[in-house]
Amino acid sequence: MATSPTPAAERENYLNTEYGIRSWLLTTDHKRIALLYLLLITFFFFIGGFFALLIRLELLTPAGDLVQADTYNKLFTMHGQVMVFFFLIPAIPAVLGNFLIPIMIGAKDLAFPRINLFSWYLLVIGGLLMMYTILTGGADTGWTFYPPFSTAFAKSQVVTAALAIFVAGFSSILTGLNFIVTIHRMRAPGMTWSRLPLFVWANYATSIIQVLGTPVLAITLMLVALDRLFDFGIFDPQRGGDPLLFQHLFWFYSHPAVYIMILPGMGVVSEVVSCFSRKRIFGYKFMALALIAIAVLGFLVWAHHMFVAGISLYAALVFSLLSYLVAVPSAIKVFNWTATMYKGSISYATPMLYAFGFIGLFTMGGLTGLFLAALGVDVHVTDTYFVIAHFHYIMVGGMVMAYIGGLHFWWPKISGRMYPEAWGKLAALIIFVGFNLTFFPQFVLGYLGMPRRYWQYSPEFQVLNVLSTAGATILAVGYVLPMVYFLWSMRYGKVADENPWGAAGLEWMTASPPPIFNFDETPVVTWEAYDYANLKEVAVEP
Amino acid sequence: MVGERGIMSAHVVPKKTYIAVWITLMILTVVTAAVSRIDLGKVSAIVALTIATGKALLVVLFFMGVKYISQKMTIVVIVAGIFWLAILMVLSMADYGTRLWS
Amino acid sequence: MFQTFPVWPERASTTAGSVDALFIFLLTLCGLMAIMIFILILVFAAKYRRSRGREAEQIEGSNALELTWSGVPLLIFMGIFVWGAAIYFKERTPPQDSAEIYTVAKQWMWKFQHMEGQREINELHVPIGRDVKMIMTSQDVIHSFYVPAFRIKQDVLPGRYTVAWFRATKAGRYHLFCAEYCGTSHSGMIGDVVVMQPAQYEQWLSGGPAAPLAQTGKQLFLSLGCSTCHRFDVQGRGPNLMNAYNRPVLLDDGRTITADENYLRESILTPAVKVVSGFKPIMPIFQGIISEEQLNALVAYIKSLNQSPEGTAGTRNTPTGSPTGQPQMMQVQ
Amino acid sequence: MGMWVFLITEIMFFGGMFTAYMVYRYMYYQAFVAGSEKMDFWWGTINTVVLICSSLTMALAVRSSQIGQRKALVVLLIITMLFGCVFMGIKAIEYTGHWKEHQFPGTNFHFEGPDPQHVEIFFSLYWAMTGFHALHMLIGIIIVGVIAFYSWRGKYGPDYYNPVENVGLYWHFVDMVWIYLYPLLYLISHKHGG
Repeated sequence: MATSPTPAAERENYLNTEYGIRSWLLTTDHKRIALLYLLLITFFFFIGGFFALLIRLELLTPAGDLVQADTYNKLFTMHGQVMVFFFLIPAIPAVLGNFLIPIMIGAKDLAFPRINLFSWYLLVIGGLLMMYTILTGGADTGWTFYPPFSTAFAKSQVVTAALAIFVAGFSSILTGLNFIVTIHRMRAPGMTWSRLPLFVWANYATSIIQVLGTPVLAITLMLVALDRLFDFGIFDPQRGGDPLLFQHLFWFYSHPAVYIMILPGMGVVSEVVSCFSRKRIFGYKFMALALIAIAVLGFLVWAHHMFVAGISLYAALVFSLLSYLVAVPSAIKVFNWTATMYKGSISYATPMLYAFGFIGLFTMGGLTGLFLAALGVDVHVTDTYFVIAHFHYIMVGGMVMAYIGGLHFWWPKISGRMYPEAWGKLAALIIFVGFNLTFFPQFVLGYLGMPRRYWQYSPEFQVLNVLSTAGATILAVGYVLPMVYFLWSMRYGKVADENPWGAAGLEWMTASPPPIFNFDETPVVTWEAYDYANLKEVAVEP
Repeated sequence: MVGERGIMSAHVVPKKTYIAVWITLMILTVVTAAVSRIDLGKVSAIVALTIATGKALLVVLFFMGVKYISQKMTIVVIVAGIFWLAILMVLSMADYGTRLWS
Repeated sequence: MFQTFPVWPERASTTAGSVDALFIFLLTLCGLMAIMIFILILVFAAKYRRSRGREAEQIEGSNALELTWSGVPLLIFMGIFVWGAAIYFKERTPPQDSAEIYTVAKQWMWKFQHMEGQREINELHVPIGRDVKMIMTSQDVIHSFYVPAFRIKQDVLPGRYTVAWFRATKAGRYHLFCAEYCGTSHSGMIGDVVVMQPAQYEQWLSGGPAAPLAQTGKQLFLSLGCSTCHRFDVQGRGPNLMNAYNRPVLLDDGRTITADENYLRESILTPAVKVVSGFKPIMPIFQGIISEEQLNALVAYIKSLNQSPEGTAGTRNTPTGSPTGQPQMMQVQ
Repeated sequence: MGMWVFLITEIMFFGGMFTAYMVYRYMYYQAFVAGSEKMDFWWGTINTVVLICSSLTMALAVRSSQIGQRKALVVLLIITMLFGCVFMGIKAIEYTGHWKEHQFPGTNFHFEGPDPQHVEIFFSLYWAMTGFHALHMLIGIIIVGVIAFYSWRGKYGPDYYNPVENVGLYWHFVDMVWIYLYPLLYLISHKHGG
């Protein structure tokens, strides 16, 4: 953190109020905890990204030549587990949510500040277990842990990986719990539900999923551990256990988990689009409702991951039908973002570029979801690169774009400094190009029939794989850039004032960086969300 | 827990109520144990689960004080928990229950 | 450096055509949808870019618009659902008179048993124009039988049968992939499906010396001692298996189920789970005693009893007679 | 409200196992009956009674804290703990018995009967469900102990009894899980021994 005297440091804020390791590791300030999370998940993002690069390099040629088959299997397993449980799921809620929710609702902190710190330590412990797993050889079950392979056949660190995710899961549950209670109990006077920014709504919907879904994953992984450690045989088909039961329980959490990742991203994009169009978000009520609808309906569709797994024909029909229902609120969101721009006053600052990217890529990801929910087509494309491309469009194209865009948007608030705008735009462009080059060819590969999790593949798939690997290297550059200039900007960036974007929202009405208790006095809210009509235009270079 | 200090309403339930609930719970336990010794076929499970749910309701309403709770939100939370468990069970059985259909 | 590369998979089964049709429809629909949204965004971004003297026009929203763009997509989605479901329903329902091939998957190979007795590993020969029903199980972990050119995929599970079917339409050699991650050599668990003209296929069939699968099953039936209890002449201690396959069977817990392949399988491996009404659970457990291939032979034999009293003819399954309407117990006497 | 939200995660945590139980009971009903016959009816019933009594003392403890009876609060919490310990003791006796009878799935399992495999699944679920329940009991006993200690130090009273109340909610929840486990595991068969 910036220790040299800066203009912002003349006033006491959460960064300069105390120094030293202890003041960070024992802090209960939600803003400091958010930064602790930022450090932790950035670390895991680059670990997971490193695995991804190795995977792409291996797939440069059809033969398995760079790493051994077992190593490859461990690479995609650890890539999945690290990215899903230690980056995607905590990213927006635990970093941006943690930092912003109390400020956005005009509170001093979360409802349970000590539990908040405890959640971070849980994620650290989970992370240490994960690192232990990786360093002692890793797990090779795929991030999905399907038995009986995971319970009876895999000869790798399955139990420690499961334990790592179990612990990380409780971190996620406690964060969700904290948010729910905070949003219910800690809103400033006048901050009614219908005045909440959509970012808060999005995190609220996410928290519901975290609280209700995660425990099912936790117990399921514990049952896998029991099978493995004591040979209980709960999922062992040789003894009458049903491996599909595992899949049901696993996807009951892990499908909604996708919404844990994407909903907060939708929240970020709503804030950004509204700010850089200088317009109230179009159809606010429907946007909030759609978030909750996605959270609820998201729990009714899990078995669409299992259409070829051997579930009953009738169950497949039911789950396919329900899957289409959840597509409706997602469509509503895309339409409303687009409509928000209509007759706006649009500037192309970096966060807005990420928001454009998000809408485009999320649309692609969402529309290909329609293919996968169509039973007849799903049979052909499930477990192929089509699925890989689809969910990377949602998770990386959607969620990571939103996360990085959000970091840019709130960076002045977090650090009190501006990031370099030109570099920001360049990085956004590189990421967008790199992403599409990486993942678009995978749609084609998938329809051609290349199965996922293949260490070596048939030569006719090579050209598309080479394109994809080329894209991945570009993407890697794109991800390193922001990290470099964010660090740079903490010392050398232009000092940011209270509200550099001219944005609406309580977080822009306090100093940058905010004081320890966020506001000098508790704000009283008398205006609606996204009150751009009554906000003075601020000169932002287009 | 910090945020909740003094927020919960201090509704003091009379001792008599608690003891009455306790006696009912004991009676229901004896009933369910006794009934289980009679072979009622498929009805057995229904009877056992109905009694268990009755007991659980008594615990939730009185011992856990939901009957006296002033915040509607808590009730929404509880109902949500039960509803989500129902989703898990019902939709899982949508698979298992129809596997033998041809 | 590179050969030309394909952008569309080969189409070699009847299913492939219908899947492609829906896929192309979806491509068109979603493509238009995506392009429309992208154009709108680009147009708005250009037309309403920030400029001096013009302020954003605040618009609250429009209920009519919201309802339209939830309702119309919902209707379209329902259409896609029905279309997709229709294809799937067909994929999951093998035609009555399909030729049957038993499949055992294991780490990391595919083993096929033809009714005629031929056995293959990682290579599957099938004729053009005949419905083929794959009856599949796994010896260890979950695998998945995937032939991209046929657009079919079905997970192969340990402990039970799953079924897939196809009708090949074009001679050639096609990829067979394992599509469910199964361990070290998952990507090596591949093979070829060889689709042949019927005449060539007959020729290929006649090449092998093997006995028909049902015949092997019959020998097992005798050597394992099944025939001491499951008798065809008089009432034995076990149900009479003549014409048992695919018939409704009354269980001792009062349920009536159909004696399909999975029921036969379960009743051989763990007979006490679903006991036929009127019989005692005295049959020994065969789980761990017979191999998956032997089990397949036994099942094939029991199924062959539906057509000929001796059960020796068992070449290919022909459709069984019209199933009786009401539940009927397995023991005939 | 925080505690309630936590409890619904607990509902879902046990809910995963109850779902597994439901599915397997549906598939292997007769094996479940056979397994249930090996449960000790009397120990199960006594433990149910013990837990219900502990819930009463816990409820009365919360009441004592509300009306500021410090001594009664401490005594009732200790009695609650004792009931909890009795429950754990009985559970230990049962577990020992099952272990000796080779009713521990996997490594130490033997069952005479037509369908031993699926009886084993019953026992897997029995051990998993009661095991996680016992773990919750253990945690409960420890927390009640901590709360009892602070009560003795006079930390809680009519104006601040939230921790006591939350521990009470947790304790009742764990009791409730047992209220379901009891009929589902012990009472399937109508000809139980003991």
